[in-house]
Amino acid sequence: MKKVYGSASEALDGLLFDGMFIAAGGFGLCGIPELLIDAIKDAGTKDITIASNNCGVDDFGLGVLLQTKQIKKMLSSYVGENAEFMRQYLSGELELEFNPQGTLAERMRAGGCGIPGFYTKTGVGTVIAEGKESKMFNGEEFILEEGIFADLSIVKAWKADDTGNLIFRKTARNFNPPAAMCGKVCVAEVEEIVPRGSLDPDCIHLPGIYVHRLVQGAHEKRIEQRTVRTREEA
Amino acid sequence: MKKVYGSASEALDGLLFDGMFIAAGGFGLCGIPELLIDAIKDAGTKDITIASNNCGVDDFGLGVLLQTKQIKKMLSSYVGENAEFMRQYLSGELELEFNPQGTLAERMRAGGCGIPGFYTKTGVGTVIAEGKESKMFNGEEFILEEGIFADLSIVKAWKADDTGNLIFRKTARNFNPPAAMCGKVCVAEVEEIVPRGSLDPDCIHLPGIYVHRLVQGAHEKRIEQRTVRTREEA
Amino acid sequence: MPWDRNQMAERAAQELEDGMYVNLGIGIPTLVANYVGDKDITLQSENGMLGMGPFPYEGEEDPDLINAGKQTITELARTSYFDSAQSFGMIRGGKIAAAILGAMEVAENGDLANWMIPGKLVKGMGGAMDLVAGVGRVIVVMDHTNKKGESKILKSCTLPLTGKGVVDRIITNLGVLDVAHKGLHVVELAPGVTRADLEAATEATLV
Amino acid sequence: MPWDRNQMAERAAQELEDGMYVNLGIGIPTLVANYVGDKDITLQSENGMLGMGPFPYEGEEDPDLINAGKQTITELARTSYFDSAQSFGMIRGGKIAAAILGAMEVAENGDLANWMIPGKLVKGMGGAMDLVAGVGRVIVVMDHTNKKGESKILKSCTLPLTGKGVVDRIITNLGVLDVAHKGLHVVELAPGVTRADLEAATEATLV
Repeated sequence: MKKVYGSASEALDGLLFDGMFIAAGGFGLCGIPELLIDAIKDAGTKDITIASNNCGVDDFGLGVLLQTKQIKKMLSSYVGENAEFMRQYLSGELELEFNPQGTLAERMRAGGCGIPGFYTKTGVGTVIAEGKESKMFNGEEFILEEGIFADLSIVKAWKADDTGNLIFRKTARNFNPPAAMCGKVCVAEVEEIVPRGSLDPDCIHLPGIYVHRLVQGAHEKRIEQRTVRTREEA
Repeated sequence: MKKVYGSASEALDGLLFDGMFIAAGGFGLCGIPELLIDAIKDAGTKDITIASNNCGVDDFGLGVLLQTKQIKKMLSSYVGENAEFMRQYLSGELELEFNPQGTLAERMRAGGCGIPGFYTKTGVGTVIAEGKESKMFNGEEFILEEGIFADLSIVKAWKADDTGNLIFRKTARNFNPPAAMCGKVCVAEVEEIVPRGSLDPDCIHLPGIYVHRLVQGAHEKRIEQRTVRTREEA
Repeated sequence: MPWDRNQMAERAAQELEDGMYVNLGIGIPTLVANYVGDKDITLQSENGMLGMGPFPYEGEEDPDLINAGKQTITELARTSYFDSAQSFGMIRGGKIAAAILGAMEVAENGDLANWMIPGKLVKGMGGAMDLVAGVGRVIVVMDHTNKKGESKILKSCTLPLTGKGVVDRIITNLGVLDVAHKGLHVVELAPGVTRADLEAATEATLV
Repeated sequence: MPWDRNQMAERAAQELEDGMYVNLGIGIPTLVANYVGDKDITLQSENGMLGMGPFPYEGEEDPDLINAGKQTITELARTSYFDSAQSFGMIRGGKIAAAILGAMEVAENGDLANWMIPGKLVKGMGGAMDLVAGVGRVIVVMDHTNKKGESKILKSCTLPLTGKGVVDRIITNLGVLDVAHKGLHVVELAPGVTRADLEAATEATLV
């Protein structure tokens, strides 16, 4: 069963449709599936709902799908880096459902684990709780959050083997595993595909069972906020 | 903040009390916290409730706490390897709450993640669903299972660094990470403690934040069912 | 002539397609692994492993490497390990394409009983309830009748259930049946077994 | 003389004890890391890291290594990485001993508002709601009054809440206050600040 595809566009072939629901990995511009995002731009798929912690910046990451007005709705925790996002949102062109960051991550993991709902303290007594069921456990109030079940997951890993086992690098792991788990189909882009047996089986971050298609490519990996200390400070 | 203790008994000092609730890692006899179990035997703590997938065998693992009648109740998915277990259970000396294996693992993880309840399909329409709330999601019925919050977690890992970061080996990982997460305090026994910086930070299976005390020791690691093939079959 | 254990396993192996991730139960289902041929099948062991290999050579047993039946096994080049919460997450989440399991009873509505006999020693359901609730397709492989010659395929189960309406296909020594609308659909008969033989051995409604 | 930003951070650092795992918010809370001295504190970055190190030297920035503020950082010998579900699992599960956060408003009942101003651009709560709901102890560090000189410590919050009844301690330029029964308990005054000064600058009830 061959999982490796020649390009991001080939890896998405047959999976895209207007009005679809996509879960995307990444935090800020770190660990985002940049090649797959560009391929979705090229495909011109419309009215997409995307669950992703952020929405990129104006000209990189999911921001490029805002420029082309392919996104109908976002489920995110923070969208502060993106002027076009704010313009579309304030003009009513774009829907936005704020999710607390941990709730968003857990909703993705829950969907991938066959859990349609779970209770959390996060957001109790805030606007996030409005319209949601609540329940007392041990004298404390919790709200019901639902699992996310997406049509497609797009994620970015560091390395894969040809069976789809993935490893991530440092904080580029972030939302990628939970996002990968909650889609009917998951396409992963990686920096390097290695032969099976090359990765330590005790250190696979995401087993290949979650990964249906793979593409290898060169990544820009743009830095959003370059902060440094000078040698003198050391 | 020193986490490393000289012996299993020292590592448990002050943490044990009659009637307490312990979550234990391990599957069968694989990856069980054998040194800590023996130390609990020596401490003589009584009326313990234990969440553990299995209950060891008659003379090894949690089975030794059955011999000494220190266990009041088990939360388990399978207890078939243990004659003394059956004797105590059938005579009414021991309480038993069967949990489907995945439900038990998820209940431990949920407790560790601050999730007091989640919905699952597992057990719908069976005795497991009796007395539990159910709820429809998308036309399908799910039952509510509650997070496990234990007084103490006892787990076994392969290696630790002195900050408590743990790595496990092969299928000895099993219930250890979720069990470690759901206790107010977690004590881990390991085969080797290495200096911080020796473990790959991308391959830590359980971050040290979950691990309060550590002890290193020699492990018997008994094999429950030695199955082999002969060279001729190759 | 009805199928023997190995022939049932061989027939069950036909259910598996290239690229599938599969969980095999104890007993006849374990034998299915011998008949997958060159199909690219990855076996899950629900205690925390994908890519289960064969038993080790004598002297190479590793106490840290066992399957869900607690037997020593080996790893493959594709193998990955994970914890029990993740393992059952992928089961519950429908990532495992199929489970091939034994059974004590199956009912015509797909109910499955394979974990306890009241009044006998109860060992526990282990991962069976999670598997039947979660995997994409549940295939039961078992003898058509019990040792007394009574049908194990019933109008409704008499034993406590493992799962309600969960079975998709039943493979027995007599043939292959699918859980269908209002009864079981006969997909295939073992060589020499007639429809009448099957009906005689089956309590459930055949459609 | 009231405390300046660095003195507030220094005072906040006194809240931290040896062995604690701590999450520091953006702004003054980030400065707290400069004052932990030789205490063994492990900093969490909620995007998936324990053991956050300082900014990298120029030329050593790694795009795969950022903090929750999207700034390039470094790792330490104790560092571990994990995914966002695990990261917020440890936050929600109470494994993080303390979060030190900024605020727009705090009420005397412990309500906290620090994520949105209606009518202004809304950027999102990020991980703030999870942190205040989950961590063991929530410590707010902020100026006592806003730019117009109005109290940010109120009888009840006017802005949409980040969390209800979540704040344990407030450290401002004027002093230290604890959320107590029926009001705020004055723990400490900054040098030269009198109780009368504090009362004049505070809308909330002081007990």
